Amino acid sequence: MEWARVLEALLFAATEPMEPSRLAAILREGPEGGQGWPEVKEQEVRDELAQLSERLAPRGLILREVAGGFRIGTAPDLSGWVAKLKGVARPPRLSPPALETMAVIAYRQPISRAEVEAVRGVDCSGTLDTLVERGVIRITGRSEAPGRPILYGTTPLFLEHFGLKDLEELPNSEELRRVKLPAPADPGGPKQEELIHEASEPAPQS
Amino acid sequence: MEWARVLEALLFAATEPMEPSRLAAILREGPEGGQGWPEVKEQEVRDELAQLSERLAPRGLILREVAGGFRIGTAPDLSGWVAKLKGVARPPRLSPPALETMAVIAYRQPISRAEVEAVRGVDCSGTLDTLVERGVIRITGRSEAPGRPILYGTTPLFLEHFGLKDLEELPNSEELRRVKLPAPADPGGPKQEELIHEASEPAPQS
Amino acid sequence: MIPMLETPGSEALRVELAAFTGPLDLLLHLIKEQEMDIYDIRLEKLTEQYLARLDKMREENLAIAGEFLVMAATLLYLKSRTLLPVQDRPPEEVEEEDPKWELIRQLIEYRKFKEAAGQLGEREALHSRIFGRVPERVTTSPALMGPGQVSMFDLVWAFQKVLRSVEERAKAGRFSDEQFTVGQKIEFLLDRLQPGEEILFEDLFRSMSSRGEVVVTFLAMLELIRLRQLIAKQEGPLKPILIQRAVDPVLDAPSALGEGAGQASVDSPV
Repeated sequence: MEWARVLEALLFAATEPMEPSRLAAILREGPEGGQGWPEVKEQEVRDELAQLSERLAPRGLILREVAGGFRIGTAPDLSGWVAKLKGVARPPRLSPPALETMAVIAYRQPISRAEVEAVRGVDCSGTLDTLVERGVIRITGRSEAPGRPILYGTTPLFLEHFGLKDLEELPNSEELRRVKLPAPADPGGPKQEELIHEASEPAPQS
Repeated sequence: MEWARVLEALLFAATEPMEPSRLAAILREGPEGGQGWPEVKEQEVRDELAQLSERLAPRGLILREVAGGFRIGTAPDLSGWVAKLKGVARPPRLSPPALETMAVIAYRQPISRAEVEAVRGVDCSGTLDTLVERGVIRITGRSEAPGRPILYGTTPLFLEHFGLKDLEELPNSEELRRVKLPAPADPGGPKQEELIHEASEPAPQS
Repeated sequence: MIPMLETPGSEALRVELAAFTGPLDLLLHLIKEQEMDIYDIRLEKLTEQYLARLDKMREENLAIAGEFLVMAATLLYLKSRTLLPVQDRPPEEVEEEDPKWELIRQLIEYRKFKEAAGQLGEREALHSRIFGRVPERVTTSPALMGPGQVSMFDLVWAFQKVLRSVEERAKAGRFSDEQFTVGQKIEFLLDRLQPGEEILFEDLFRSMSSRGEVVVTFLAMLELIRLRQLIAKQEGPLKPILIQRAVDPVLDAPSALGEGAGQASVDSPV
């Protein structure tokens, strides 16, 4: 493809994952003040990306499909080398409690704090704050439930951080999305009542 | 070279131009918690970089030698494409006064504010602040002149932005460095002679 | 990340307690440790083990999260209930299913998400080893933006403009006029302006007859500015420039130049 080198330059310079449809659109439109290839199709871009992926492999680079787009990165086996570069830092990993909260939100979004707490059995305000701060979850709205609690969902950065193409790629997603969750509003045991009380107050926004 | 893919990954992820000597040092040291190639020599790295440069050419990428190091970038003829990407917006241009001040500093560094002002005939404190903030000039020391004024010089970012290997690569540098400029305090003092002396090497014209 | 505990020695216990993400996590661990079937938990044994762990926590002076105590209460309630003969149970509960099923359901659901969290953690571990290219904009501090879209042509042009204006000024009048010296004009300026006083830049030159005198006076002014005796001020672009005599002139005033001044003279220009 005569536009293959444009494709690689675009992927190299992009600061976020690039969707094939957007890459095709840019190739069709052409550069600033120049001519493009008006006939480029998304499927051709996908084919070229597959070839690029193979060409990158022996070169210490990989093409990842994350968060709905494609992004060039360094090969995982070279991480020990790359980490030695100045100014290159691995994003810190999430703690086990934060990962649990993350998992509940990822599978059950949009979800309120009280609902997450009903699953985990512990106060989650701290881990929710951490996750919002890290940019992997965000407030997506308010529930219609009493007290109109704030609802959380995942962000595109969540997909990128965990190397996921989309939410469908979450392991066992079908099953975990179906599981009946302990409802925080169900007046069952003593613990549940505590949560109801909490959930009836407007949730603090971090 | 078995370490060629490490080299490309390092150049890809680096946040600044990489000197061949540093690349060789990293290759010898090895990755975090791993083994390197203790016998790698700087010249071998340079040879490999030359080969990498050739391999990159048909791919829309180039290996640039800037600010004393090497850096992968997109090919100049593709800048119109890259400019269409979100997030690669350039900072606003420098104002003409700031540009003048930068030019004087580039050719006549190290230079004090009073000396720049004597040349430009206007107060330069504002433009100097702007340039320091933009990271293209920095304080490099103090003059021995009365009052020990602070001296300014260009930064590696200056070289990088203009794609210069070093200051010798500035156009007409020999001629422009030799031109006699008005000195602020003592016209015809030792400063002029120093400047002429500095420009003793021929400079390539771009 | 969750250590599997073989012997509940105090050292190991300390590690373990920090590692449990909540009471459900601790319960799952105990069920596994006691090799119980989650669908057939022995409440008496489980409660005993659970309370023993809490006691250990207290001995170790570890802060016990409230949720652990709430769970202890729940377990005690469920255990006490199993000890009651069916006819002694509150009538509304006789018809209902055993409330321990609620706990079991919660444990089973929690376990699913805990496993999912583990898988996410593995993905995270893998993908944290892949580095993207860090955009230059982010790596240099936000203030360090470079000169913007300025070309080498702009730079050379700017310098030539400076040289032209120098030539013009040189043509208009000689740079050093025999009649005036910079030293004389320094005295003139210090005489003209008292500490704290200010004057319009143009007004300083109003009385001067020759271009040479203007240039020498200007150089004197620059020298005094350099020595921090005078301050040039401008409120904005195109606003008039004011020259002010410093109130308390400090001859060597690095602090006025900001924090960068302190580390000067180490780096030589490239």
